[in-house]
Amino acid sequence: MSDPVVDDFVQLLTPEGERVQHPDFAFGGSDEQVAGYLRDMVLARRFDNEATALQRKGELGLWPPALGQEAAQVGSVNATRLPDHVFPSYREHAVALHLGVDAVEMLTTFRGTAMVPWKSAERGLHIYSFVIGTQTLHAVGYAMGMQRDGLVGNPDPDANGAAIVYFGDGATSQGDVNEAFIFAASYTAPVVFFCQNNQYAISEPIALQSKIPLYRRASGFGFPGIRVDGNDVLAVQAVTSWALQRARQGEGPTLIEAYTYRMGAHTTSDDPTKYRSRDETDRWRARDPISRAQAYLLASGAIDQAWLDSLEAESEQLAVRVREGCVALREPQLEEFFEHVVIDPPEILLEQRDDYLEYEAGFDHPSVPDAEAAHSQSQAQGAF
Amino acid sequence: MSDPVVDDFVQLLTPEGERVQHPDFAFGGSDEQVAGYLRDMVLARRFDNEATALQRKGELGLWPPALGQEAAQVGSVNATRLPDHVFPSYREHAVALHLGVDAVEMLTTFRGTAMVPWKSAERGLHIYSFVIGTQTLHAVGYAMGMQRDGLVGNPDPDANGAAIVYFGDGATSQGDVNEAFIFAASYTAPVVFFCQNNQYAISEPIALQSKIPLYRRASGFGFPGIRVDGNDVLAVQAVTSWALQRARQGEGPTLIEAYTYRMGAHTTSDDPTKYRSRDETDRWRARDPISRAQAYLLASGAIDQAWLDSLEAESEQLAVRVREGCVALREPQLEEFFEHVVIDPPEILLEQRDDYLEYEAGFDHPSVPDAEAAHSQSQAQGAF
Amino acid sequence: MPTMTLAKALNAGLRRALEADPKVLLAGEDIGKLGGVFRITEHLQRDFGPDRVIDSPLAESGILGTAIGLGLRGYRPVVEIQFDGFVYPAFDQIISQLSRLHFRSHGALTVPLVVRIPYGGGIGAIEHHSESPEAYFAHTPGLKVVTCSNPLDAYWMIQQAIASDNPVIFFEPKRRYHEKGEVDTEAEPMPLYQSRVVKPGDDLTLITYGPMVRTCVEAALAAGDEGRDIEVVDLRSLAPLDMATVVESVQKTGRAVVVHEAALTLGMGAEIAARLQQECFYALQAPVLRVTGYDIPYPPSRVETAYLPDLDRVLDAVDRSMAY
Amino acid sequence: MPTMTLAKALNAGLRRALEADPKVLLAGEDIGKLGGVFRITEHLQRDFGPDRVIDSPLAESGILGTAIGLGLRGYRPVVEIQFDGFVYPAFDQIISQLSRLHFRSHGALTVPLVVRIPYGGGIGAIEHHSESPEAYFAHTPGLKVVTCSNPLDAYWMIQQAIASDNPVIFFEPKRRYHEKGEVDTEAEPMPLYQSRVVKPGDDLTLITYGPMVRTCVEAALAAGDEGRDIEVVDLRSLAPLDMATVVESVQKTGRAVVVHEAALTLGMGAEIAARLQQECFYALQAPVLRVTGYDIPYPPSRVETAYLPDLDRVLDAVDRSMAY
Ligand SMILES: Cc1ncc(C[n+]2csc(CCOP(=O)(O)OP(=O)(O)O)c2C)c(N)n1
Ligand SMILES: Cc1ncc(C[n+]2csc(CCOP(=O)(O)OP(=O)(O)O)c2C)c(N)n1
Ligand SMILES: [Mg+2]
Ligand SMILES: [Mg+2]
Repeated sequence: MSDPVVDDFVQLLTPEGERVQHPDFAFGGSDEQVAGYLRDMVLARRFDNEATALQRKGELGLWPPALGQEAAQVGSVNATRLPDHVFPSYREHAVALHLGVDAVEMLTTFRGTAMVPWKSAERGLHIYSFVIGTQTLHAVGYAMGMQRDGLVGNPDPDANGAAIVYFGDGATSQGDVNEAFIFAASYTAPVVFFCQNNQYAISEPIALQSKIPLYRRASGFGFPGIRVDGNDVLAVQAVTSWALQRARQGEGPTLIEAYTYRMGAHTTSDDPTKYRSRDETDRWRARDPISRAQAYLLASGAIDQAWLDSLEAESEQLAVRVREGCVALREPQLEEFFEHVVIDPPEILLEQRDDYLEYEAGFDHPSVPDAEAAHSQSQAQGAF
Repeated sequence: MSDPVVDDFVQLLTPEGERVQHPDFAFGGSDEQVAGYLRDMVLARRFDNEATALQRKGELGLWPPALGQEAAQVGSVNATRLPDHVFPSYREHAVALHLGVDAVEMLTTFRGTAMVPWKSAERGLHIYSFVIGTQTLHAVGYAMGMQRDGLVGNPDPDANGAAIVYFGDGATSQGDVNEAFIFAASYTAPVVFFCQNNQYAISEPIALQSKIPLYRRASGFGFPGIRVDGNDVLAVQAVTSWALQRARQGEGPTLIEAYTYRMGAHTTSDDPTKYRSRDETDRWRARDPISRAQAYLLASGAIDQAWLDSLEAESEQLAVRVREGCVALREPQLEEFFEHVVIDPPEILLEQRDDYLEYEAGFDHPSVPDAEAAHSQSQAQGAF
Repeated sequence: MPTMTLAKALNAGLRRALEADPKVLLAGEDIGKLGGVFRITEHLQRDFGPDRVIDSPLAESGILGTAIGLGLRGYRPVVEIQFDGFVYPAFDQIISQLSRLHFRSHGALTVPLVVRIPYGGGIGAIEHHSESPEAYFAHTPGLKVVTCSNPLDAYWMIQQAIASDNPVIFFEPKRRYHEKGEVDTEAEPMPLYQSRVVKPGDDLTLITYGPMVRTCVEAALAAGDEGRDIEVVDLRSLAPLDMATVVESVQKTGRAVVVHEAALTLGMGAEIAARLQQECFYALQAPVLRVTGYDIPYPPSRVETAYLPDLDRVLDAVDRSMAY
Repeated sequence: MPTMTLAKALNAGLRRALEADPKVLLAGEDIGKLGGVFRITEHLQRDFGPDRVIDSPLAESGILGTAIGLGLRGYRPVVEIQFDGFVYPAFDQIISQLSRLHFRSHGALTVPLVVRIPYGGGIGAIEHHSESPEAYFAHTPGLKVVTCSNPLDAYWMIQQAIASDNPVIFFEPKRRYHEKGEVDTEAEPMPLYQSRVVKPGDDLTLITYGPMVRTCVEAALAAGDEGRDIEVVDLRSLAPLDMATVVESVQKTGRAVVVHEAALTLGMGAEIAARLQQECFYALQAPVLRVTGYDIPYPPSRVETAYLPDLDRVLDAVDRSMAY
């Protein structure tokens, strides 16, 4: 990798799959654990590819692929455990899968059959956020709540917890993200800011948002920032573990910049050829997060071809389930969406629902998209 | 001064009035210029005291005193010249006076006879901003305009210009201010961020906003930050000149933290005894920005008692003019305020004005505040 | 029954809420040591500690966003926006997050958060300190918006808002902070989202809320001297609107005037007029009139008494309606 | 006369504005190299350079705030908000600064800035991408708010908005971006703040704007088949409202239905109904009805056709009004 700006990141596994030493960080887990990460990554990628394909077939309105960012997501989420709480952005499919969100349920938002229906509390996972950066403040507030609940700085480390929040390189320009840094620093909140620098915010290269490495932003707010090779699942796990540990012990926030690359389009409505070269994409393909973990595990003997074959079979099962599950997703009815606008729906809202139902009942046919709507939908759909 | 956090600031004139060397900065001006600064500071303080007194007498609704911050303001504004453009916050009375705003006109906003009526364009001065931090973005945008106008990086330094924007320590927590840093860095905009750290945002000490020195915020955004003794007019002038010069030459933004102290209340509705000690205030009184400049000039022989006497006479004249001018300020009529809502008032708005005029004409008496309104006004007035 | 100012009633209500539920937290600029610029939170940090009465960094979006996070963690945050004009930096967190996290999660998430906003003019303040932004919030699905007009309501409504699992925008009529009234701290309060007929009458209905309630009651009394029997409805809740109470009144009187400080266009009066002309089409003997702030930014304080609806302007509208 | 899509008409209008005045600048996320997510600014950076067609960091408040600064320096910035749902982070800069710098300075400062916002639903998008926030802006003194419904207006109105010295919020009906129409690029355009009767009729007035104009025209044509003569008014300007045109129509027809995608409560329909019931009190033979989005956040796309007003819902309201 000739990119000079990445010389200062933490790497524990080279693109070729060789483990290397770092003066400050080491991966403490076993090869078995690494095999678990590989499995997480492979399944996430397969899921992601299926979803992209489903969008192409018109079954989803939109899909934001996580392709290429699997190590950043899998490495970091594998450093969490309850009572940690995770605040994703909208591309953390590998994170959500790892935390037990059902793969088919994850599609509902993008198929347009639901908002974001996960029962997050059960899994320590907040719902996706689509307004860039907003969730960073939620994470800080949540962490302040954990402080008040006595989950920080206990002698028994297992009693401690922290929040971790995901966001992109582009998000770092939002006021909210910077305010999140301020509140976190001010209250020494137990939170880890996990920024996946995938080099682009839609078409905009990182240089437009920051001329210096992003991890250095933290120093101006008075807490540590660190850059990690985001395609190295071991390094990501090690660095995130360290940052979460600091947070749980009461040492406050950390900013992690996971240096990675969005190998796919921003979303399925995007055309990346307009703003980046094939050369660049090829260069990053050589740093694929999955192949290096696989190379390492094969070399170490922790896995073999049979293991990979069975993982492939598992992936295929997942893919089938996702394909079948997607088209079988229940079609919602508008009246359901009057329910959770407020906790105690007022008369005025119930009247609107009843008016709607009465009006609908006046038709013999069920409400279907009309031709005109379907038409514009296919042309303008879902840019994001 | 035993305060450990101020060891790293630029100082060229000690509280006792002795000039000291700094490895990177020197004041290049003459003693005559320093005498000019002293005059600016003395007049500004006198004006400020008069305004505070006028508020006490009920002639102003509110006044935010600049007491103690004269060196920060006078030193910095004296580093500007046209075509530089200045964006104040709401406490930069010394800046505004220096740039030619009429002292009596400055009171209109606080007497409630006008919004912010300065004809700023003539003097390179924007109007006051009361929503914290908003003006920092305006300054960056203005600076981007100067870039486009060819006012940056010309071989002839006199042809170059920059924007300078004032804000407080509390303001640094606002999203807008941090976004201003990002845009300025991204576009290498010719702008100087001049933060007067007067230790408080109303009752909140600086430690709540930042645990590390504020000037270091800039490093995280990729441009220089520097802390200067904000009560040392020479150091402020030197550091601001340097930062403006950088900006004009096309080297981009600088953050200056002028370390100072709000010797008065936040505003006339504030009661600082609730949140800070007399001790603290006394300690800062010993660092008064005016006495040290005066001590230096007297010692150097640049001024003498006669000079000071004549300045005192000039101050007294200003005070009289301000007192008399304030009460003589024209009372506005509501109908005037329908005029500049939009550039081309629509029928609908003119009708409202006419309705109002017709309604008013129905009374024989001129519209006067009624007893009830006057009552609540005196009780709740003008906290800010 | 104790007599207290509206400000003290809020303070007492907040205190009782803090006592009643350890999950209740307050946050905002200067609310701790200083007790807030209006002293609404006076002594609360002293008595409940800085972990429950939190001085926040100077950033409204941050205050709202972190309060949402605290709410997601099971707390019941009550945040103070220092002045009406400073709520806009927090607008995105309120509109795109607070108002719809419950909806977005299909009911799985609740954010029991109260946003306290001192609002309105009449106190001789400088710009941005006299705004009436309630319509922005009342237009937003998912938010409840309420406002008190007297110490009794202040005391109870703030506690009810805090007890509600729904986000509530709580507008406080700052020019009435120092007005006194009796506060029954024991009796059962009326429901939070219900309007109140504060003065009955048969000839015309004045519909108002917050700071203008007193103005309208005074206007109604003055009109009474001229033999006109005016009914005054204090809306109390702006979202949802308690239209049943309003419609019942207008069905009876046949005439309605809506009064508020906010600008005319798309102010609360627009919605009320729109609904009344529909629900009382045959009962209305005159158009619904609106007495409001003009469609200009809040002007300098020396002309605010001319800008704000007052007794005379309300009576003028009453005359116009009666003469229709 | 060229035929083009609404999207292309905007692109052509922007191009002509850039050509006509070197002070015109465009700024926004992804508007440069990519040409915007809807390609409205396609090729403009290529042809006018990155100093005039500026890719902005991902921060809406920053985009608005710096554009205000550029405006103060004499430029005429046109900023793009990528989607309706992302305008809220810029709300403070729009409400407390942009809308009132002219007022705050007693007319000394002008900010000739246009905020382009693709708005509305019907494109199968995920949340925050189908909002209709126009009422927030129309409620705000100092702002002009306009919206186009067809390629001809798109072409001219964007140029007129840019030429105006006043800040203008320019709403673009994103679901109509790909619909085609004739664009006379030479004829004198009609005034920017004037409404247009797009279909005359005597029995009832449909009042609408933006994406719903086509829906209402289709409804009017369908009603025509049943012998009803419906007039359709395209408001074009939401602030100021051209009430003269609307009132004239309703004086004639005696019946009015307002149609928009935005939520009912305090949507544009509220203000129009409030004014009509006042100005056409005796002419109205039925209450002004409103056909709008429901008072819920925009729902998932699979139910958006049920959520959005469509031809049938408009006809249903026409029936109800006629039967009143
Ligand atoms: C406030 C806001 N502005 C704009 C958008 C539109 N948008 C969606 S994703 C995106 C780019 C985000 O870039 P980054 O933060 O780097 O995350 P990535 O998509 O690369 O994961 C933009 C501009 C948005 N969702 N929210
Ligand atoms: C957005 C916003 N929030 C709150 C306020 C109320 N307020 C006025 S001044 C002030 C403190 C400002 O502190 P700082 O930035 O340090 O400036 P200083 O007053 O010390 O000069 C606050 C909170 C405001 N004007 N604007
Ligand atoms: Mg990115
Ligand atoms: Mg300060």
